[in-house]
Amino acid sequence: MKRILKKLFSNVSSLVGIILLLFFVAIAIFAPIIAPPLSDDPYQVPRMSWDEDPQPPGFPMSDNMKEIYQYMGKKVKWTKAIFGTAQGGYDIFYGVIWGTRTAFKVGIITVVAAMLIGVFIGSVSAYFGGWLDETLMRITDIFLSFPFLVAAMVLTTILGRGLDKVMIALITFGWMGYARVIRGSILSAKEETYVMAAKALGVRDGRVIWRHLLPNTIFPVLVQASMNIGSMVVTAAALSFLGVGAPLGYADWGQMVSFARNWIIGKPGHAGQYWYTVFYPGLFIVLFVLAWNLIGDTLRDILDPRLRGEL
Amino acid sequence: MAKPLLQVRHLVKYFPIKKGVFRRTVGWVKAVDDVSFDVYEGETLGLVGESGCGKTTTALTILRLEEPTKGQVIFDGKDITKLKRRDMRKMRKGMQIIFQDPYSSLDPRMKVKDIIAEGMLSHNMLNGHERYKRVGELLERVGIPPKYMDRFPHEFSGGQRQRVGIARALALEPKIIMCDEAVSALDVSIRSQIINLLKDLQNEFKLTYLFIAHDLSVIKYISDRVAVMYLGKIVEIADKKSLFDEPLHPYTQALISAVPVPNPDYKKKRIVLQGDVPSPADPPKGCRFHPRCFKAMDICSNVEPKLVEVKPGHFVACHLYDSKE
Amino acid sequence: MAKEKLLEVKDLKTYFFTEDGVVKAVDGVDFEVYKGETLGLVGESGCGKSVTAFSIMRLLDYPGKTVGGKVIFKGEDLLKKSEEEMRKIRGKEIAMIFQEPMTALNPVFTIGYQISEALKIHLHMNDKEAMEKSVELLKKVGIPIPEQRVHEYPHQLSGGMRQRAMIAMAMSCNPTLLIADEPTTALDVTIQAQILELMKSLLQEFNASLIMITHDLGVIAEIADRVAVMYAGKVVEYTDIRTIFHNPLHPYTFGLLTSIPRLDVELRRLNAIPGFVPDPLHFPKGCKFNPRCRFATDRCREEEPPLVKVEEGHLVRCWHVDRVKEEVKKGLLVGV
Amino acid sequence: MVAYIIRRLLLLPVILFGVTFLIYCMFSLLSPEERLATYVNNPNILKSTQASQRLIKKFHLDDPFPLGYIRWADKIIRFNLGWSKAANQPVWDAICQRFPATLELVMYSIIPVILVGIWLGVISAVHHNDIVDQSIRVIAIVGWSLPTFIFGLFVLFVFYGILGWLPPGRLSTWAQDIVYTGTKFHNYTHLVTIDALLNGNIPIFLDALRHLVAPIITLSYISWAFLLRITRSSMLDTLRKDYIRTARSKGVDEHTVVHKHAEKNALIPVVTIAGMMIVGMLGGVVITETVFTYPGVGFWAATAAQQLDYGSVLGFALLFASIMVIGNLIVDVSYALIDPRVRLE
Repeated sequence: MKRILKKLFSNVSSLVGIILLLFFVAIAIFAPIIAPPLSDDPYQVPRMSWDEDPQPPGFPMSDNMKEIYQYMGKKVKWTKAIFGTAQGGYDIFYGVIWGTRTAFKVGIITVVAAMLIGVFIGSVSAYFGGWLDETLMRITDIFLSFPFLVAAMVLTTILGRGLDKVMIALITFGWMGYARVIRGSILSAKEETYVMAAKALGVRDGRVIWRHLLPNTIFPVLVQASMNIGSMVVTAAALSFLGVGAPLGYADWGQMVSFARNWIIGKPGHAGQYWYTVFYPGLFIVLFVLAWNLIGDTLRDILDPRLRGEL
Repeated sequence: MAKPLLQVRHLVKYFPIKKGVFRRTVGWVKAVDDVSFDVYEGETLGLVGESGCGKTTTALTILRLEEPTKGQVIFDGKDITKLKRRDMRKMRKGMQIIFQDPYSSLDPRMKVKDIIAEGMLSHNMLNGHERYKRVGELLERVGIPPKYMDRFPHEFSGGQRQRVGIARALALEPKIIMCDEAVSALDVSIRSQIINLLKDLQNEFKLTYLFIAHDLSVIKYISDRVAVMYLGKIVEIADKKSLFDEPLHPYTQALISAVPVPNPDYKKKRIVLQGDVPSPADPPKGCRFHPRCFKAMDICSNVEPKLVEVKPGHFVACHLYDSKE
Repeated sequence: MAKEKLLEVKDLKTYFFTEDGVVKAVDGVDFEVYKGETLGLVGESGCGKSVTAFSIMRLLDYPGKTVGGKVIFKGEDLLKKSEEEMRKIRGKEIAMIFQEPMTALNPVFTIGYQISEALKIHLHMNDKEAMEKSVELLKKVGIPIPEQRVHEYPHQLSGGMRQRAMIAMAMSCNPTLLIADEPTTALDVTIQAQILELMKSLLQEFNASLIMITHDLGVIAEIADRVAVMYAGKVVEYTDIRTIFHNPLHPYTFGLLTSIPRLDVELRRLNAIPGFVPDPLHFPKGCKFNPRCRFATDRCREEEPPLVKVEEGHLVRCWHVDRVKEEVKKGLLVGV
Repeated sequence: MVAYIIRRLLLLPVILFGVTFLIYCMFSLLSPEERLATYVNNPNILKSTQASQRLIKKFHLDDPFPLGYIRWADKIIRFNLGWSKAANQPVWDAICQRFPATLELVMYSIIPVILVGIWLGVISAVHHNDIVDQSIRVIAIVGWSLPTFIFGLFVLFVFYGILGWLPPGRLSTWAQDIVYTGTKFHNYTHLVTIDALLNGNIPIFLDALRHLVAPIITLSYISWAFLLRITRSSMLDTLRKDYIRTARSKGVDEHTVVHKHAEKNALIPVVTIAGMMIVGMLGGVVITETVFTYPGVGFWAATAAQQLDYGSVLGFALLFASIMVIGNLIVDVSYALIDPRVRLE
């Protein structure tokens, strides 16, 4: 364990990943201070004006918007769109800050749930073997027959918009990788002599699983999970981008990007005038995913028994 | 002679070969095919043979780490092949095993003290504190400073790991220990340390060993009696002196003559066998050794020889000795 | 016997530059190989015997590097040759046989292809000639139905057959020097006997020299003319085969010989060498064997002994040769 | 090995049954009214409760689950996938019309995936740990962290917005006139680039190509970045094998060692992954086509999803799942064919 941490901190790329991740954690924690909410639901991105066109960074809140907030009894604590506004006057800065919380929520909940389901199915499959294994693995194959994004898109379309629906869809089609990994490693760990040695000592089956098999097989799963957080967040964002994810106006990076879709090319003669609409939310997504991938990639290098032989 | 502690009777272990569209069983790997022998209390029975002859499977089947296909294993007067799983678990206290590979046989994520204490824990021997005290004693006895008990296996050398494996087996105070190639993976200079240790422990704790190895020199050094296996069968079994001085089975003769002796002036006639060991999935008819045998007769390819006592205590399965019966 | 020196290794040093530090796998190795003779290189795992072989062939993997010494083959230093010149020597002048015939053969090429490869490179044969020659070689190493076997893949052959194919491959261009790295360790004893007999007869036929690397003193006794015993990256004793077995003068050789169980003599108790094989990252100071040596004195713990000539053709790296001689005379070494 | 292939073929119907079953499970999450919408081409009918109840009875949409599945599956087998609101035509017709465009996109995207992914992977492994390897690795991991929709928008922004080189869509207007309405152009395969060549119409070929480049870059880069990583580690693994040393000990030159002895072994597992990658690119099709308004099935499905056009979305899911199942089968079988250890079993 110590060795792993030491290596994580001594490797440049994973160090970059860790720093980035800490940066995002800080943003998520201090979101209410960095960007104080203007309405009761903090995840509702405030609008700076009723303009359909995006407005450049530094755009001030329009007067009638201020009046509306004041009328609603809210204190308007800030009046400038630091990163500009997206289509429909939504404040990009607020969206990306609170979107960080959404990203952590989506990433962690979906990965943990998918991992639990996958580990359960995979380990049951590997322990008991026989027809149960065969059945569970065929079911896994069936779920794997859908491209992940397509399956998630179909299920969210049917369940309806909303972040919870998105997460359900991601979990439903996101557990198979874990099941396969844990099944594979348990099957090979079962053949290790130390497992036979434990049986020869008369150790009970439950203890063999708990003390010998799981501690020796869980690491690849954890590595996979760390890399998976990024891709879950990307897929959730992609769903929002396609217009079937988070509800309109919800603080979500994917949605902020989707607002940019129609504006990215700019007006004739002013190519790239709306660059900020995609740049800021895009940057947040990329850095967030990169952070997890850098950490996961290094972890895999450290834990991969084939590469460990390099010492 | 002492009474038999372990009696193996017509032990058979076949592994199915599954093939084809529906993974039907199309044949059997006859890993152990009708093996019988006794191990007497306090002795070391050496079981020798080349890779794939079924010697390891024999040990695993005796311990029921592999379920026997047929046959009986009578340990301490009880037929353990008939025991339920739970009773078998208790029975394991009396019979332990030391494995070949000192690396894969210790759980890399457990401390050495927990590895050794695990068996005691499973059989409710001693309470927590005393258990670790006993671990310390055991480590001391096998030659590892007890202060190392909080270390993980990877912090030890191969020889030390094998000592840990021995301590783990000893912790249960077993009557018999199967040593499955227990010294084969070790360096030459370490091997003798472990062999000496095993001998000392045997004297001290009145242990019985079933010592499995492919190295005849080691077998000769450590065993009281020796059984030679070939393709799932015992072809010869005798006391050590008789077996090495007057081997009867042609296979035993060839095997002994093939061992390189560390003495450039030691001249002997070498019998070089032709061909390879056939697959246990498709053993030759008749005597399983006949395609490679330099004394093969017509009868050998048809009739399987029985293991018969040619001299007192010297059993051999070969048609050459049929008449002497 | 007028002996012609074929290979001379002088003060060879090969280090591995790892994250954890410099591993001095081979740290000053000297020996010679004469034409037509077999030199045994004996030692335990990690003593540097395989690395020595790879250094001679210049086949070291990253992060290994030969940092010093000379490898003089037929009067020329191999370490000074260009990679291109070296390639022309590998397989043609010096060939190698490896321990694991399963992993040493490429699983996706046929046996015939792998044998004919060297023939095509060094003897410039075309495909057909090379294939015919491969069949002939397989026949020579005792593989039945070679015409069929050339078209098979390594996994279709048994362990013994694979090692025979490996030998055929090594002998294909009539090399003058053969290096065999534990060629029989992975094999069963009856198959080992077959392979040893085969190697002996082939060496005679081709009049090739052999460096036999092994940890098995029995194999050495059987095949070698002279022996270099290695311990912790150095040669500790170097002499002819009879002297090493009957009159060893290094405590390690002596200890090793008395610690192995053997078929020819009845031993009451093995004379085990205490301690463990040292980790190449943390070699002890002074004589590398001192922590395990019962002759060790303060001098051994401080100062490393040189490899010195004790008698004609007998080199030993020890401060206490005289004391060891006494012990050997006392007849502790039985069965001679 | 024949047994293995037969076994895989026998499993095919089982998997396909599972796939349809799963889709029907999702379908049955909808209320009977919503399900009805997938069969009706006149939205006004749905406004009348009476009429819709009658139609629900008529179409047996309130059947219990197993019976409902059988009826639904029966329709599916006859290619009756319902009505696509988004395309205003039957789902099957909509698929048939749009699929060639998608096929064309995916087909061309395979080229960079295989070439760049494997080529860079091998280079990276040969230069293990030096600057070349490190930079390739960084490119791969950054590339791989870049979501398709962001990368796609970036490509669009640069190559169309700023440079004006690579326009979105499938063809320019003038080309569309010739291809879809003209009489001088024969649609043999419905793959525009190939048809253009068959017609000998180079301007249209170039126009189609110009529209394809940006989507191809977008669709393929994640796959090659990933494949590069797999190839690299497989190559590294292989280069450490004993038989590589054997080859060198025979005097084989370094080029042959790397590109023959090592590559042939290292690429066996890579082929499987590459196959799965290509099949897996189907997922990226939806995003890519949406970004570039490229008129394939993915763009249609995304539009349908926004309009809650369940029939189209489910039909699309069924199509992609079937392609994936068959694609995976081909990949597995070809793996068995290239590895002599498996082939000669």
